Amino acid sequence: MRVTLAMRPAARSFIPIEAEAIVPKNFLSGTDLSVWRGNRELRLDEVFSVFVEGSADRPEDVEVVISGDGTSRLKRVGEYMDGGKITVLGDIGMHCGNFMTGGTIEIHGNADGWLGREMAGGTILCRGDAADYCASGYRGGRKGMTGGTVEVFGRAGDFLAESIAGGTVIVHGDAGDMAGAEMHGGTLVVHADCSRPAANMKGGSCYVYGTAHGMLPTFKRIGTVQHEGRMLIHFIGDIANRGKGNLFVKDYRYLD
Amino acid sequence: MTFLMITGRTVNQGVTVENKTSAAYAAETSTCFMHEFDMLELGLADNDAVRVTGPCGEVVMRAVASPEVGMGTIFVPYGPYANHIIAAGTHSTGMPDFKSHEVALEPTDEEPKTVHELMEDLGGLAYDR
Amino acid sequence: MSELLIRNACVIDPLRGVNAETMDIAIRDGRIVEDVSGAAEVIDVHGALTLPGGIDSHTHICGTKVNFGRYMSPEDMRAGRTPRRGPMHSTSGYSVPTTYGNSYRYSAMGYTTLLEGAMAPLEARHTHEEFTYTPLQDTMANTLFDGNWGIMEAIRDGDTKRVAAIIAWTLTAVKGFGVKLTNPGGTEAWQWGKNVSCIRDPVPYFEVTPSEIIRSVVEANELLGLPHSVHLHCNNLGTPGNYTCTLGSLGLIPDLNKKRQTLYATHVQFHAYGGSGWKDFCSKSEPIARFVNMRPQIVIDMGQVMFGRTTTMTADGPMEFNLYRLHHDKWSNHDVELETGSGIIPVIYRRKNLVNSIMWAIGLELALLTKSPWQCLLTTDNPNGAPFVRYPEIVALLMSKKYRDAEFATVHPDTGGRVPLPAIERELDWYEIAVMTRAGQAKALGIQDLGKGHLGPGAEADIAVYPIRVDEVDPSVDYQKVIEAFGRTEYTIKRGRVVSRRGECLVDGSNATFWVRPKVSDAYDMGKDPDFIEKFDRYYTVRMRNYPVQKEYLNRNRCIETEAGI
Amino acid sequence: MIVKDVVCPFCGCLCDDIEVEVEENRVVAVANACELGTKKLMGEKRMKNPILRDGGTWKDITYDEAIQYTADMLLSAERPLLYGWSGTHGEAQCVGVHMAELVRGVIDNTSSVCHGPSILAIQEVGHPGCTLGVVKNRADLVIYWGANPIDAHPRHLSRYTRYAEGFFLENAFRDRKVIVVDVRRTETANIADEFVQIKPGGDYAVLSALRAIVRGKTEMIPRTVAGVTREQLVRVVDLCKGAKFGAVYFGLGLTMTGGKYKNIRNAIELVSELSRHTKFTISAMRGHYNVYGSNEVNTWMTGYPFGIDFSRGIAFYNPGETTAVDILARKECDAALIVGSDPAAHFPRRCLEHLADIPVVQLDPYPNATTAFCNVQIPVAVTGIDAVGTAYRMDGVPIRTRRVLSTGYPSDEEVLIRMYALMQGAKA
Repeated sequence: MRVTLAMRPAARSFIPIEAEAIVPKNFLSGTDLSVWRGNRELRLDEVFSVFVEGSADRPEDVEVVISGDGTSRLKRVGEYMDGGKITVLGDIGMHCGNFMTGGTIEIHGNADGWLGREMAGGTILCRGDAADYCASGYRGGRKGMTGGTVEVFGRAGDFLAESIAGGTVIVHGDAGDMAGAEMHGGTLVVHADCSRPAANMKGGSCYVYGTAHGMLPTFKRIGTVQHEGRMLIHFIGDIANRGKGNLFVKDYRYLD
Repeated sequence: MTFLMITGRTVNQGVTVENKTSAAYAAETSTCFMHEFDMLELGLADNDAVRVTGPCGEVVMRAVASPEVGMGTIFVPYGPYANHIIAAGTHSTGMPDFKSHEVALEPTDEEPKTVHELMEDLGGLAYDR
Repeated sequence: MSELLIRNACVIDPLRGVNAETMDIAIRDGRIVEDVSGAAEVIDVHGALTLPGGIDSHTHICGTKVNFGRYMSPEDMRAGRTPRRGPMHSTSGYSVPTTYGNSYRYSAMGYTTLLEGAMAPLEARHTHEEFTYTPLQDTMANTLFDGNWGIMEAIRDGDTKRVAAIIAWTLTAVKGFGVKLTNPGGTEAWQWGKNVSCIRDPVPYFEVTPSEIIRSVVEANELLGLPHSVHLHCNNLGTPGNYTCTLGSLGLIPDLNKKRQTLYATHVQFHAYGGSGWKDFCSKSEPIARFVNMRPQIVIDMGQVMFGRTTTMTADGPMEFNLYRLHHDKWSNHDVELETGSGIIPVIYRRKNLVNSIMWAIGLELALLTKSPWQCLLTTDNPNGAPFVRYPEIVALLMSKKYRDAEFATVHPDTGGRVPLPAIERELDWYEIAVMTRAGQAKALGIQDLGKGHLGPGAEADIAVYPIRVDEVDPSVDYQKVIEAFGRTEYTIKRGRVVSRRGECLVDGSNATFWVRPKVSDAYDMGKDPDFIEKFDRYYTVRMRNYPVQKEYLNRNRCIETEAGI
Repeated sequence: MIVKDVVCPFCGCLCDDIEVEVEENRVVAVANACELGTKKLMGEKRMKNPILRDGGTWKDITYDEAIQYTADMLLSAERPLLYGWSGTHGEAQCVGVHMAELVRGVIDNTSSVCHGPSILAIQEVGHPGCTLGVVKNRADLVIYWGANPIDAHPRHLSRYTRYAEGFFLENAFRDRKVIVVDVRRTETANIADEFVQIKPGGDYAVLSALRAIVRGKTEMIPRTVAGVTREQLVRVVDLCKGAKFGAVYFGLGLTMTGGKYKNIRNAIELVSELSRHTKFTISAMRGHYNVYGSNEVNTWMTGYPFGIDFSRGIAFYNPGETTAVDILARKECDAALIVGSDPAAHFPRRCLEHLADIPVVQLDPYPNATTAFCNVQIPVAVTGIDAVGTAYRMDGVPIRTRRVLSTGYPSDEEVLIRMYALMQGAKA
């Protein structure tokens, strides 16, 4: 089954639309769903032109395609998604794929903050950039992402994979400040530069194939390792936090 | 020349903060405190006008030498002048970079605007000018 | 004039010795009366179990540390969120809900009176502000005196009357109800990062011992004729082998009051531990219960632990730091100048954890081994042992051996060798549960004469009607029905109004705050004592004139005046 | 007439020993207060009556009209923002929360641009703190980090630290050491026993290094960290470990710089680490006299200290998303009620551009920068001058302010209660 949601032009164009109902599973029982613009409840078809092709009886067989102007203000798309596929032909708003446990979300444009927050399984592919707190935890600092994969082909913002405890996050471009802060498990890979990686880490592995700017002084240099054809410098830390995580960087600079 | 702009509290800002339409408040919050060597370099004397250009635009302030400020840094009391050029991004924390903006400085003959003028530039309407 | 008649209520009213008698209850203008006119509104409850409104004699629901527990725990707030609905405001939180959350959930369980267990005098105004937003229960606050400089100096000088005078002035100033000692002396030592190990350890600088503080404050409490006894959180909470310290503390207490106990020892579960360390940690509920059984002057509450997550919060700052070093989660501490302190950490009690399993057993054992239900009241030290919404499960555990056995089968397998619980056959009955959840509390707090905790004529019409018939349900078998019934009343009636019906709160409510003003002679009025005033203004950071809580903070002001013997 | 023990409604010190002289219902002299408090207590130039923007001019309106305008504005909005709250009393803040809940709006207070990051840090690791009197009576070491009390909290030093007498200190001035950590050599740095000058943006690294040194890992620390020598870091740690009672006070130097709340988290974790060796506490230098009260009120009523979004009925909290600067900069609200603050003076310009586009009502005694963006401004009494109410000091101690003048102005609470009643009526 393929559900196409094409956004209609909206009058109050900047109020975000919370659309946690947009999860493949929900379309198994039709398209009579609600979304919210601010404090107003709207029918799905007030916001989108809805087209359904084919049918399905399990989420795995549902693909939701979102398109149109203004998709960047759609929040919470794919929240608690457990199977199927969501494709966004453009940008997506905050909290896409929160608490996701299965299935695939593919975003052709950029993703706003908190992409895949507290994700436990499944796959998110972001072809553009991801904003702050990609694959992070929630306020209060417990476990962030615990499983699944997030792959960002552009850049990522600050606090990437904050508090990550499991799963894999891969960013092909640069990442911002505090990538992998409070990390205690899982794997974070940044293909280009980032700043202050793995601050306060307890465990897990963080790879920076570019330069770690503002490298923290509390990581203990162990030596060098070969990793997928690259020579990386291996650190253990964060010593300030009694951490036993692994940080691998190609190059680093202290703020001395 | 580029500088790191830090904004913060001063006694004079606090003393005038409940009277924001006063000349004293405008004077205090349009002061760009800097190191005397930096001023020399830019050819600025105390109270000379200086154009400060930040990520979101430019504003004219008055330069004043201060022993508290290190070279390469300027300090501006909290207020509408600094905020005229500060970016609204918060790194998704709610808090803008009030203490870490790269700005460019150049001497100018223009006068600093009044608070009313700044507000009207952004679409406001002054009440008791 | 408003009148209400509750018909066919199956009443258990222990303070009047009523045990499951079917009767009508007449209410006029918020009080229970002999009869009402024919114009009265009538509610027929068809034989449902009807009890005086529940009273929690030790809970943490309002004030600085409770609110800090909320403040630091956005993750806790993600549970229990409800929107505004009718007269109900929105709520958030599980272990430290918002004030409305506390009030609505307690009300749904039939609770109408709550005692905040620990209020720092300097921050009392905060507690009273939150009381205002706890609309469906009457409230009162135990006031902390454990690290009070003036009191420790008076004790050092051997002047018990001055101790009483300081308590009298402070209670009056901060609109407090009872006297609380939390880890006496330990909270002052903690302001140097130290603690006292037990009751014989002198407090740094002040050179008085916890035992001197306890004895002297108990005497002062009785000198003032306060309705409640001293409310003690013993030293050494939570450490293996602490039961000897607890027995030592309880052993200090003479029998000084004919009407009620002389000491209320709170959350004794946390103080009934054997062993020399965590490895040989075990239950010592038996010696504690045996001791309590021989001492009518002592009342305890359970401090039951239930499995799951919660937030611990207490004035016992050093204990929370030790807990933090075990758990390595977040830790807050808040020392209060010249008075006391507090600490907060989140915890998760797990069935798979041997120590947690033993703790769970100890609370139940205390309730089952204490012969008189009037001497062991039902609490979790909310939210320390568990959030109060777990009370119905605790009631069921006490009423059903079968339920206990079923639960016991799921705890850490080594628990059996460390606790007496599996061998205890006792099952409490409805009457005993009524004692442990309202009548006993009213008596222990000394508020039965104010019309609390019973349903006799003149009593406040605080009533809980539970959707269960005691003649049809066997609690030892049908424990699930007990849990459901105690979890949600059919009617909760507060001061003669139905405030909650099947879990929905129907009115915005307005509570009353009970506080105590002991009348002392001029010679013992600390407000006129030059030495007291001088020290106050030198070492506090708030002016003495700005310290007292104004009457504006008391929603319905219920002042209890006592004739002090000083 | 002299009114004693007046509570100063300026900063988070909430000094309550002020003496105010009143003549003919005007404040003519103020004793004991700092310059900031004196100026506020003697404040002039109040707005006389509510005003309404009418195209390019202002016209006077009645309180009734202004209140009705506000109620209508909030009821018709899809995502109203109710912002400010730190410059008013707790009782008004409570009404504000009820209003936000009723209209399903977002309520945020000035801590989002002040110590909001500190709250985010506390939510991750907790907060070992104490009341100010504990520090005054005990602390033999005080550290000001990214804080400049001489300018921002002028009496903090004399009431609680450097110049305060202390019960357990024989000669407090001599026995108490003060360390100042800052990127600027401020006036406060000049009265310190030890000044640690950090390169801008280096606080986090320095805090991490100190934690490692406290744990005995000195050898792994580079020779300099953000401009601070290893020797000085070791000296600071020795001072900390050698203290009987250490107190850290931090300011916006940590909250407004890169990493934001992670800086404070690191500072708190340093204090937790030091607590294994000696007594240590840490506290934020809160700005507005009642910003902490606003956090307290929001917390007991909604569960969260600031940045609460009721759009969906239940409280949702996510600073960075539900905070005022973000909402305005992203144009995500369609009306604003401002109480007890002046966002136009303190927010980046982009936020102001949106304020210019939406209806705005402000409750404030004075014309201020935000006035220019208002559709309606309602002048109110000033808490602590002509209105009473509760305020929470920076350490959480609640104090009831006093009234020194009687004016005809309604308090914030009175105005808000009337708005709330109208809105309740409309919703019912």
